[in-house]
Amino acid sequence: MEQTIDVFAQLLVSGLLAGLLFALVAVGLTLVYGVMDVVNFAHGEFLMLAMYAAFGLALLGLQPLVALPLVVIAMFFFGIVVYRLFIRRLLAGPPEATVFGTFGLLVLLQGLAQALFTSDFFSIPNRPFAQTLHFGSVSVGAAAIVEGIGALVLTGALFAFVEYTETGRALRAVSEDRIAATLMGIDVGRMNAVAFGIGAACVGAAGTLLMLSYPVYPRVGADFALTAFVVVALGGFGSVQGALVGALLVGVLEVFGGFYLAPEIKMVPVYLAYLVVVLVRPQGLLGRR
Amino acid sequence: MSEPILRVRGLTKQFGSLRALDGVDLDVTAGALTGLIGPNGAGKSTAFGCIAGALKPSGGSILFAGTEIAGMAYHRVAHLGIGRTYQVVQTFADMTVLEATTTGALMRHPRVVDATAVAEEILSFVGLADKRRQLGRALTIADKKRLEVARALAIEPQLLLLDEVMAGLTPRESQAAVVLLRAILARGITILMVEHVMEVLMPIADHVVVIAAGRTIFTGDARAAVRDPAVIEAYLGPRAAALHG
Amino acid sequence: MRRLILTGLAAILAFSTLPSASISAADGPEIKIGSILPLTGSSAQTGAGLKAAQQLAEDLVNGHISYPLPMAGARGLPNLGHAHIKLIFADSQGKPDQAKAAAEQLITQEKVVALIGAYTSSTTATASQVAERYGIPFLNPSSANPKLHLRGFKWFFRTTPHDGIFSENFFAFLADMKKKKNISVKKLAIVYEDGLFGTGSADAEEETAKKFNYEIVAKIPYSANTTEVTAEVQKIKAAKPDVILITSYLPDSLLYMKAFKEQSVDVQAILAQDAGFIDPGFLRTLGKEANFVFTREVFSLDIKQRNKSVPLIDQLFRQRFNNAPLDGNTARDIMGVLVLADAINRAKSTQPDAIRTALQQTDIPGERTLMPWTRIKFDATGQNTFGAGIIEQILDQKYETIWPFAVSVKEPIWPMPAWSKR
Amino acid sequence: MKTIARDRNVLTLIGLLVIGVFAAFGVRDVVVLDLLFTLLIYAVLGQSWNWISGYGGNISFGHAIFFGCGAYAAAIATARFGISPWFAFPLGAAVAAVLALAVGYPTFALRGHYFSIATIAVGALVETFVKTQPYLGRANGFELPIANGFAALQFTEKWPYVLLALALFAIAQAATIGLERSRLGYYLRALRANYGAAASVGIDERRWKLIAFAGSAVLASAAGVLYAQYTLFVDPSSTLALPISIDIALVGVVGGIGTVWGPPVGALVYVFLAKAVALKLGGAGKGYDLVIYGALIVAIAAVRPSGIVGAAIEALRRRRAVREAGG
Repeated sequence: MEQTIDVFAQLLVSGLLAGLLFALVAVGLTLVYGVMDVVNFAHGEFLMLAMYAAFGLALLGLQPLVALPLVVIAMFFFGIVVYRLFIRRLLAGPPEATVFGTFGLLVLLQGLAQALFTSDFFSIPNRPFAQTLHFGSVSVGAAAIVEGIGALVLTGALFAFVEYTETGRALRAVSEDRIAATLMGIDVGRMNAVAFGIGAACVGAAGTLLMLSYPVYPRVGADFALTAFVVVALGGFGSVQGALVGALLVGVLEVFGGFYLAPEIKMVPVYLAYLVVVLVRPQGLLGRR
Repeated sequence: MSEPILRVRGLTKQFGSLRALDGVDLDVTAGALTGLIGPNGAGKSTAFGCIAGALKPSGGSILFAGTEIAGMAYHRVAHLGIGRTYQVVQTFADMTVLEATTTGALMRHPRVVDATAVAEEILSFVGLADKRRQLGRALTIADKKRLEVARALAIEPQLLLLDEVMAGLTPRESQAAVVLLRAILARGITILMVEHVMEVLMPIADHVVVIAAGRTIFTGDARAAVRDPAVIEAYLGPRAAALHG
Repeated sequence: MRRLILTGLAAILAFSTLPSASISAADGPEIKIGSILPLTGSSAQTGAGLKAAQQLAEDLVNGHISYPLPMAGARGLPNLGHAHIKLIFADSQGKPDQAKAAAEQLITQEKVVALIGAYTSSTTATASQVAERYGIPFLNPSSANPKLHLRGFKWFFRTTPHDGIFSENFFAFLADMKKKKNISVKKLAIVYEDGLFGTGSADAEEETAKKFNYEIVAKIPYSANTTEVTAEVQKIKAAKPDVILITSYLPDSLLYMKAFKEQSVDVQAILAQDAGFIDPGFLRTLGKEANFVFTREVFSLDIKQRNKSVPLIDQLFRQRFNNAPLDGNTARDIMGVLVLADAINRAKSTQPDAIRTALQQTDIPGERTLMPWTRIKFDATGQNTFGAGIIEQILDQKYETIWPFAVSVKEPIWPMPAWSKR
Repeated sequence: MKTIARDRNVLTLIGLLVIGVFAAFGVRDVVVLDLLFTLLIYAVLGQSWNWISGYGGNISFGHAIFFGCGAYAAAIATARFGISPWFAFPLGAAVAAVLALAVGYPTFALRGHYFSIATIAVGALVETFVKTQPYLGRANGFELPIANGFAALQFTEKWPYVLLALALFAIAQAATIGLERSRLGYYLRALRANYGAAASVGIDERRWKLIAFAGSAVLASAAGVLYAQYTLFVDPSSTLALPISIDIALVGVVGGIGTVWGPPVGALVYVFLAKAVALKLGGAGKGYDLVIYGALIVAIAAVRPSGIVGAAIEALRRRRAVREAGG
């Protein structure tokens, strides 16, 4: 019996930590959606680029926590450039253009990564936070703790930014009513660019932290992105808190499903949860409207 | 007078913390033209959306020809016989005038040939026959509004909801529109018409309902409405006064 | 519209000016061998290495420098007037239907006398079907699916051991260890990625384990693109196996190793099927945490103890392919071309029947291969039954060959120390 | 004028079919016949995608699962039941339609991306399911038992396959021409243009899109049956996996969404590109093929979201407008 409880505790903690990792990837996606009404299907590929950047900096001797601000800033500008050159054009087209356009970007970025870096796996040498921490019967990797803290800080910071700053208020105004925001003198195009930049910056932070525990390769983004889409839909498109809650739910569902049902179908409860939420409460768990 | 074809009682609609409708009552007499007016932000379009089925009301009752339609799916309301136009025109951009009207007619006539024949007739009726090959997005504002009317008529409604069809028209176009409205009434179709400008309704409306701040403040004859103190206050008085009124 | 056309033209120009790999031209009569490889698509990187390896083998046969390998330095095929062999490559895109089309093209248009390929088991399956229909010998140097040779085909020959043989190696190793070190192993956990590779390995392991009366306490498939394996590892831990048999690609192998450590999964040994566990990233990422893992390998430079040409061929290959070392796939494909050239030479003819007969009579001693095999000799199904893998253990962050004992360079450490004591 | 344009579609189709039949009988070159078969299958798959994603405006990233339904139905019918693969057409169609309804029902009442994400998720689920079911061959897949003749839907020559693919292509094109003229076609176009206004004329988005999606799934499944009988090998990575879905979407997007002739044109471009990439860049081991496909989708999305045929139609329409204004 005691053993069962130990296993349960371990699964719960691991599931929550996995969920925090998903939250890390998902918050940027949900912000972009909230403001622009666009699901960036290339979000995972932005994550991949950030991971390559963090890996490159690690080779130059900058450990991820040091490289973090650099990658975040670089990804912010990358996001703005992508918006100005590409996403802006998509918004002018039919609604499905944003869906297949960002999907094309996904294929393009994956191909470029494969052409430039080959499909080999790279992970940073002399990985920091490699030790294991024990809390009673529960043990976790130090890297997972660092990543979890990073996820909480990032979610909190983003939430505070959106709620309490001037730009954040303008972003919210755009996300609530585009036309009204224009009438209020907000430059919607600029806000879109800022949102896209911040979305990319978030994923910059996520990618850098992820290098603590994961190798980078061209398809790495795709492995995380599908979960991120589900997380965002569960939590409510556009809701930062929702992304956190959705991510924790997905993490726990996946781990418990894997153990108590069968490992090979551990994603089934996650996707079923998505379909059920979409059917019953399309605005998501914490979504408005 | 006969039983009203549409009877709305205590209609409310909440958007988050904003209460857009706070108890709207209105009756629409069959075969007549009823005007729904009110100052900006009074909740006319919201009430309109709730009746048409585009919005789910938060409370209240909407009885159409004896059927409760509050909260019913949008397309089902159309099947019951309520057609509508939009304040900001919503054309099917890539369709020709004929195709867009045919789309409406397909509701009662599943075969495209039959629906096209009906659509041709309606386009002649609204005066768009010679433009039936043009794309919806290439029309003038006045013609786009006519197209919306044609599309709504194509579902052969009992009740036609018109949302500011007169707005933005030149005086001559307005006159033409009035002629069209009379012709529609002559076909036995009831009209509920939202207008911001009261003068437009005066000559044609049999009754008007005035709403302000989400409530019905006046029901009756159009000429009486302009003399009603509550209506005058709502339109001219300070906003604060309207809220208390 | 014009912009679109211009973009398209620019794209076409851009890739028409890129250098395309040249096919080595030879003088005199040529004997065409068709090679089907995944040159684009998801396995393109491996395909490029295999192409370079086969071209190296082609040059070995056509060249004059002799190595202790069949046909190397023969200046073409002596029995056919020193005719040069010429490989004609066709792209499978890693897709079964394209592999089939490639085989048809090579046979009907290029009039090749034999086919070699096609790396992934699914493409080998369809390409060899075509060869069977046209009656052209098909030599498969590197697909491991244990069913490929059991289809009753007349024209199919496979030099490489399949998963069944590889997994028998594990159990032979365990038996040897029982004799040598008196170890006691009863309960096994099988963990595998649910793709073609993992499923094939795991099925073979399960079958062999049953044959040798081991108890399988857990059999856990998982998707290779998972990002989290706590549930799987908890299941393994609860099953209390003596040995874990694991088949993974790199990212998932790292997840498992980290989780084994974090959850203190202490077993006697972890036996892995190459792939992720021999990727350079495995050691680079895990450092000393990777120590004591056993992995099956197809090839190792340690084979130089038996055939001194191994390091030389490795050098030649590095020169051709971005300094990449010779590995299990490339070494097997070099052997494939050499075996085929040897058979055509002995056939003294390019007639399919003659080549097939010569292939059936192939008998190359293990010392004349790059591989740890005892010999190359096909059984009635066309399978070389003398193939084997080797087993390496990571000791002091280096892969050391420890089995078969004949080519071993280090003593194995068994059991692996508990995670808490490392 | 409209009638002529309609007839033009029919005439083009008849013309292509005549050429196709001549090619099937006249051409002996297996490579050309193989290309032709691949082209026709991709054209059908692209058309299937076009029904829901082009006309319906709901982008599907999981279309391979319907293709897979047909391919697996053929494999199950022949390898497990030992019955004629002709039964695989209804079997695959039924499973594909049920899957389509399961994906579409929760998502069609919502905005487009819910559907797109669901297609990726369900695609992943189906792949996992097949990979873990011994009865479905798991990752190993099936080699179809060798047989011969019309009843067994297997031929030693290629021309019968090409003819069958041509027939399927003809059905797909004719159905699409019919779709454009039908109530469903009008409704899908209306929904895509403006779902609110569409509802106001009584169009039930969920109902009509489910019909379109089920039809689309059935079409893709039929292509899957032919593919399986042609390749005689079925496994998850060649019939169900995400890369196949991407190929299908690529064909649909490139040619022109929501047009009758977009998918065949897209298939032509795709098959040509795949061959060109393999010839020019094969062996480099780089992801250049992905770069080119990705760049193509990106360019089309940014410059001409209507695709090649869409752009051509727009250009024609403009020219006609200029001519009419001038005359």
